[in-house]
Amino acid sequence: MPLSLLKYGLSRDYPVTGDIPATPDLKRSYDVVIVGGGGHGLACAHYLAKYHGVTDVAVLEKGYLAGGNTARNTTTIRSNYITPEGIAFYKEGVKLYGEMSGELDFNVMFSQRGQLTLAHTEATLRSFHLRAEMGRHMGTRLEVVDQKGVEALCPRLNMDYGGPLEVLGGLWHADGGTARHDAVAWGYAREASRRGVEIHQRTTVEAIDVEKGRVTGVVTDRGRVAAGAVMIACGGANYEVAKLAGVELPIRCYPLQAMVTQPLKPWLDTLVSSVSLHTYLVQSSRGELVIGGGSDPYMSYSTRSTLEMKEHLAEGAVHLFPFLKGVRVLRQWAGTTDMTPDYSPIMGASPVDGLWLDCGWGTWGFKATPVAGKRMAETIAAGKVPDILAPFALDRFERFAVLNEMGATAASH
Amino acid sequence: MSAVYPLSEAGAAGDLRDRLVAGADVALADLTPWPRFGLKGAGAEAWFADRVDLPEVNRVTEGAGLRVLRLGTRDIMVLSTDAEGSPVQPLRSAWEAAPQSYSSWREETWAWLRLTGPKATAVARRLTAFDLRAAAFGESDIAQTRFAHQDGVLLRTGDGFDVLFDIASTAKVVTDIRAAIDREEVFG
Amino acid sequence: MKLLTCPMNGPRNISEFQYLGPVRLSPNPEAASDADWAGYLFGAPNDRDFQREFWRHTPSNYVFVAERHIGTGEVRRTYDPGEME
Amino acid sequence: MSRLPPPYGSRIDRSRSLAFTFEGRRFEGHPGDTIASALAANGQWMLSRSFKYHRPRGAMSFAGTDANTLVQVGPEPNVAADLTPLEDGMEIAAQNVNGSLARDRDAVIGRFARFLPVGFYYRTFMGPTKDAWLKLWEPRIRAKAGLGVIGADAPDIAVDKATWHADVAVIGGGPAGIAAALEAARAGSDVVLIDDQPALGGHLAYTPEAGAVGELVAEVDGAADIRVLTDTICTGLFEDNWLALARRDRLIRLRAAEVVLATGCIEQPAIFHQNDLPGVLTAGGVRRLMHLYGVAPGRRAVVYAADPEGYRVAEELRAAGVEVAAIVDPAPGAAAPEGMRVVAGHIAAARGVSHVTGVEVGGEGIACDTLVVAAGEVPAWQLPAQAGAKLGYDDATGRFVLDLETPGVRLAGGLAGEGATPVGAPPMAPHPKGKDFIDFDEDLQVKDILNAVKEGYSELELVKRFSTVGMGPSQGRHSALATARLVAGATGRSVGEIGVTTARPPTAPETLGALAGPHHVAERRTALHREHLRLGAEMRPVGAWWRPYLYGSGDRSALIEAEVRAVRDGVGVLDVSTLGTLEVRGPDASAFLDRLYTMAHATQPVGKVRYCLMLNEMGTVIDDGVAYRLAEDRFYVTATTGAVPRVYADMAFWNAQWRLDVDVVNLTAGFAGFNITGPFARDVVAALDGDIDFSAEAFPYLTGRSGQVAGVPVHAMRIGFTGELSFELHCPASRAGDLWAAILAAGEPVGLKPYGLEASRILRLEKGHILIGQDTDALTSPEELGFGWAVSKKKPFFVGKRALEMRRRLGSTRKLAALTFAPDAELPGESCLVLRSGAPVGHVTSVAHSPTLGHGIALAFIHAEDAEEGRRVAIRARSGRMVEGTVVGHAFYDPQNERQML
Repeated sequence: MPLSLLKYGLSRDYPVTGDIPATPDLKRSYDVVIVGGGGHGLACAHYLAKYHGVTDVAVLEKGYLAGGNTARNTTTIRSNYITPEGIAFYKEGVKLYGEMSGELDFNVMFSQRGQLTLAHTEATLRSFHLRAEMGRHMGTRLEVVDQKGVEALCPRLNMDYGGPLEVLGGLWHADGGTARHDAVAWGYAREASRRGVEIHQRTTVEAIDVEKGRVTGVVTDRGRVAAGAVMIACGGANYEVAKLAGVELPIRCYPLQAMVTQPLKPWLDTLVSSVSLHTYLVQSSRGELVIGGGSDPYMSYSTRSTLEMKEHLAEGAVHLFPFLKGVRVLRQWAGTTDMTPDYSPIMGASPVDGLWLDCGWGTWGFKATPVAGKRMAETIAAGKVPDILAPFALDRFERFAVLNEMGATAASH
Repeated sequence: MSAVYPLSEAGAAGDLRDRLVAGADVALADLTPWPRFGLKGAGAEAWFADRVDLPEVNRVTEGAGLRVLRLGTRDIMVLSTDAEGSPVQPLRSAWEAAPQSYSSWREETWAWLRLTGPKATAVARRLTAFDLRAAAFGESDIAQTRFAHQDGVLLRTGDGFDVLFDIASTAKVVTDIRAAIDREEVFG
Repeated sequence: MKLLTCPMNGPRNISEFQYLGPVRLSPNPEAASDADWAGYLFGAPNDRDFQREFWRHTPSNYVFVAERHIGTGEVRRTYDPGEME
Repeated sequence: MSRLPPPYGSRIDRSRSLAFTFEGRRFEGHPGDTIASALAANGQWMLSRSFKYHRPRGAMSFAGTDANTLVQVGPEPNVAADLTPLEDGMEIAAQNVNGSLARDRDAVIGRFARFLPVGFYYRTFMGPTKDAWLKLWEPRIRAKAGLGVIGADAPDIAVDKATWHADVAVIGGGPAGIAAALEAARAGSDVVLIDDQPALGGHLAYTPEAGAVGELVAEVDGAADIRVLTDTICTGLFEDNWLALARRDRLIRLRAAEVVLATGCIEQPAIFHQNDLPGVLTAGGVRRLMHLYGVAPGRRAVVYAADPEGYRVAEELRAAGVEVAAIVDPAPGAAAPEGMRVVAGHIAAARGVSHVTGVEVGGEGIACDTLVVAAGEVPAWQLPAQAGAKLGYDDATGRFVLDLETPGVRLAGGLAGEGATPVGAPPMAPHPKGKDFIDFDEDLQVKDILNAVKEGYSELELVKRFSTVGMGPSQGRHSALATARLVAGATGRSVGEIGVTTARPPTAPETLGALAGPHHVAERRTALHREHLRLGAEMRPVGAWWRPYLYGSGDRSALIEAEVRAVRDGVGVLDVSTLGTLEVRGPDASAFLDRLYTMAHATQPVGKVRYCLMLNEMGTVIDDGVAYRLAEDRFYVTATTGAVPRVYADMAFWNAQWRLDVDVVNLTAGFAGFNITGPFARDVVAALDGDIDFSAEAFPYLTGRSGQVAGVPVHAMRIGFTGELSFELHCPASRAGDLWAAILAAGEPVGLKPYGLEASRILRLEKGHILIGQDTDALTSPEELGFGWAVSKKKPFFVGKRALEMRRRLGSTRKLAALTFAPDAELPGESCLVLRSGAPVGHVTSVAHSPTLGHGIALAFIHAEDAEEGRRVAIRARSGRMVEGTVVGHAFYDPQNERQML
């Protein structure tokens, strides 16, 4: 037992740390208002306060802290993207995850046990090679493994030799992993609030005030606040919130579902995903198998689970690991993803001065939490977009400078 | 010179012929070689209207060795009610140059299986999510739906069903139906 | 499983259908500015409201229009594209 | 054995015995027993060790809703012992045990509980070194995680899945459910009645009034339109009344026009020190044990009667011969039943180490071996909540109340509030010694919930996430009410305001196997599948299709090279039946193709074959093929194998908007096709009987002819992928055997050789033909492919035209180029990067060693400025070494295209 726990056993009363401060009264004005108290918004607040000295910040959260996609995602962290722009960005994200527990003095349980993505077709294998080559060029740990390599990394996998879903090879991403999603948000919230950032739960933004092309404040259900800058980081609500400022984002919302099984003694070390089966599995530190896959097939804001997605995920899981047939599902859930046309986020400036966007995170936002927070903080503090974010600008669509990450998220978030 | 269909001896799924069933509770038969003929296009309705008793969309009319299927306003098809199909061939020969009517080619693109017997419905419930209760799916109804993982057409035939579906998937469909028959025996 | 009522085939599980996305009205390609055309290509109504959408019933290959509320899921009406105003 | 005599034990068949083992010890039970009831009958109450502190645990409710009843049965993990029927020969083991169940070495963890406060893992395990978590702590924590063990040797389980429909589905076979089912059946509805127990009756079945069950069941049996599903749990209620019914390894999906929920209530535990000890039972648990399984819970019981139900249970215990040492009633001044003692107050603690030995009430100790808890119930809110019910709280009854307004779903019985009685709310102050458990799955005590709130996790969802309350296998059934009360008290809000966390399916565990259903993977066969096998083909899956990869066995590269040479030097035949084929017909057919493809088809003469290039609206190339104009109003159009389902769907989609008079059929499965290619191709086709003139004059390149060949109706086209003289014959699939046999016979004199997919890929690459999807990606424009020639400049509209114009103005920095390599050079692999000044500018899309040319050839995206003949580009091979390719401005093989024009 680590010594750091001694204080709990030795003190008479539980020594309260006060991770999450109670929601204070709203002030009339802040330098920065962040709309959305999820991982991204809280991370941005932390970096603003700690590294840029910007502490007059309010994070406004409609529901409870980090209750949107931060709470619902399946926590994959990876950087095995295709474009140099994407890899550079997500690689920094993985690095920041490695440092996060120390940065926040809060154990986010970053578990870097690697990600193995399976190819059942030659086309998929070809795309893996492209990722591996790009990854190698950009300095990430990424390699294509053959059938023997797959067997070595995941000995209990059904290779389906000679069958229609034969595993032809895999993409081994040693940097891939998971982290405890809630802890990431709480750690950022705790650190940000210690430096003076105010976190307002149950505070809904109802309007965004824009005067002469510049944002001046937001109207909430608890009153109006003036703001020097406003950042939108609301996950599934990004489209609607941006529209309050007259900005129409090229975003469509789709539900994304996942499920967990009852706890089992650990047997699966890596995260395993299959592009063809649209299924991935990872075993959590509680022993539960977390199983996810593709988005629902039609646009919706509904977070009601469907039986058909659960059946589909079970089918994929049982194909990959036939001995799981008797394992029981414990819980399924859904979140709302904000998908962009090129499967890449929208970060940086909006047509409204002082209104910054951290949107379009679709199914891949969790892994970017620290890097998006850090770089958006840099953006807001300096009032301009750093180079690493430039490719993700909103205006890329009208410039036709879309990013070639289509398919990059297939079956693995 | 002869036509070869998947479940014929030399056909693509010929190795699975023993999975067809001729039991008392349930039978699965291959009718793919039975004659059938269909037309699509703006002229299809007019051409058939002169020759057969045309049903409404998604309904069947039956008589004189033919079943007439209306799969769409401009999509009409006739199925033989026996292996010889004598009334189908003359219809087909008569078609040739009718304006704006085009072969629907379903005798080539579709396989045709028949699942019958007292347990046919119990088996079919394992293969389709479509509501098979008599009140929802009557004698003369057509269901264009999914059956055994395939898009297809489902008809009522006596105490069972005819199903027409992608001919290239015959081997898989026969395997899946046979597995459902086996599961009916195990699980009831 | 949600039900969707095909105007030709009646109510069916929504998995029998292919979602073809919101009905988007193309501006005149010859007259539209690049920005307008990009807006047509990449933009989409995403409001929590009824939307007109194209759906295809795959077993019958029939495409139709549905008015579906993307917040509540309610389908108000389905009809043949020929009836679209 | 402590069995009670009949009529106790209505469910067991005493005439037969079943032998089984638990933890290696041999036991006997009866058919009708659950695993837990059989063990209890043998005095074995402890079933498991708890998740965190490894405390002894057993069944409390015998209702399948508990935590801590999960056991390992042979290879099957996490089996609910109090729900699963006992079977002969079962080998049962406890889970989460280090050592043995009785002497669990990890039980020592419980002593350190005070050092392990709620959420402790967020505050530690980060040192001493930088990667200590990953290297040191995580592996140790992982080793302690999980419950049951899953082995790869788990036997295959037969699973079943079906879909049912009904007018009315009634969930819950108790009195309320049976009444609802009978009423619906009388009104003429087709009813399915579902219950999770082996027999109908609900709570009636385990009361002294159980006799009434028989009459109810007889009435149900007599109703023609009621289908009864017992042993079946409704695990989810989804949109439009789509129900998941789990029946062991079966999943029944049921669509019902109307759903009646009558699943009753869930008993709640009371909160006191050591409230988790085996021997602590709920009132319902005791009743089930006695009435259903004929098991006496012990010899001497204390009954905690916060709910008046406790008094009735006390009477039942006495009637069964169990001494009732005391009734503990939180309400002061309650009248004692005759011959019983009532103690006013709350239970402070249970005594005992691995089983209850007594209780502490108001400073008094009362010895007992059974502690029965009647502490109130909550309606089973999970299914109603999934249906959209709102949850409130009634202070008088201490219950959650449900308000459901969703059309097509209604509540009956306990869910509708029937039978609720006032309950004395138990105290919620933490016991000084803790072990006053709120959540038995997660070993959470009162103080854990309160401390979570103190840390700022004051919203219920945050309490849940920080403490993990409700996240274990019992999913909050026993913890939700107590948690809500604690959080309400600590935050000054009402219990109703706090409520419960979102109820998510499944309401009870369902197996992955049943959800997945019988194994299915799509597979398609061409008409000649068995013929290829006969010819010795190695078949490989390509998408859903099985295709010949090569013919023969032995040295594979030699076989493939021989197939390539046969085409170049003689003649070969490839089965192209999987090629997408469509017939597009109607008065507007050519106008339709003009809108869909980039080239002009309105002006295409009948009998001509024209290349087709399809773009999406972004101007990206998504498919190609050819269109053969059969008649003014008929085209035979090909599409790539993988894309044809989408092309066919897109055609329907676009025409829903364009409203042209056109009809499309997808002939892919219905038409076979054979490409006869090589210098002697004409010798083969000319030798076939038929009415088509295959001479060079009568049948020029890029034309089509339809007629009879070998008695088979065919469309013949002079097109090819190999660069050689080629004829492609397409025929109805049912006649493919005849045509194929005729072709093989006609080709025999000139050595015709069937070839497979791999040779075909090399042949096409030698000719520089692209494969959409391999040599293109999600943004490839026709210009980048050098396909400007295939894009009409005259047409006012085609899909993607406007975007293409925009992209043209913006320019592109890459081009797909043909590259050659020195004969002995190392070849880059597919997807290797093309570097320019060290930066990636493109990648290799296709590469092969050309048997015909004797050197390596590739297609690659390179920088547009390098796309001139003779330029050299740098590529990093898989080995990491840099290799050089030389740009050629033409097809590698036969640059003048003379051979295909023969």
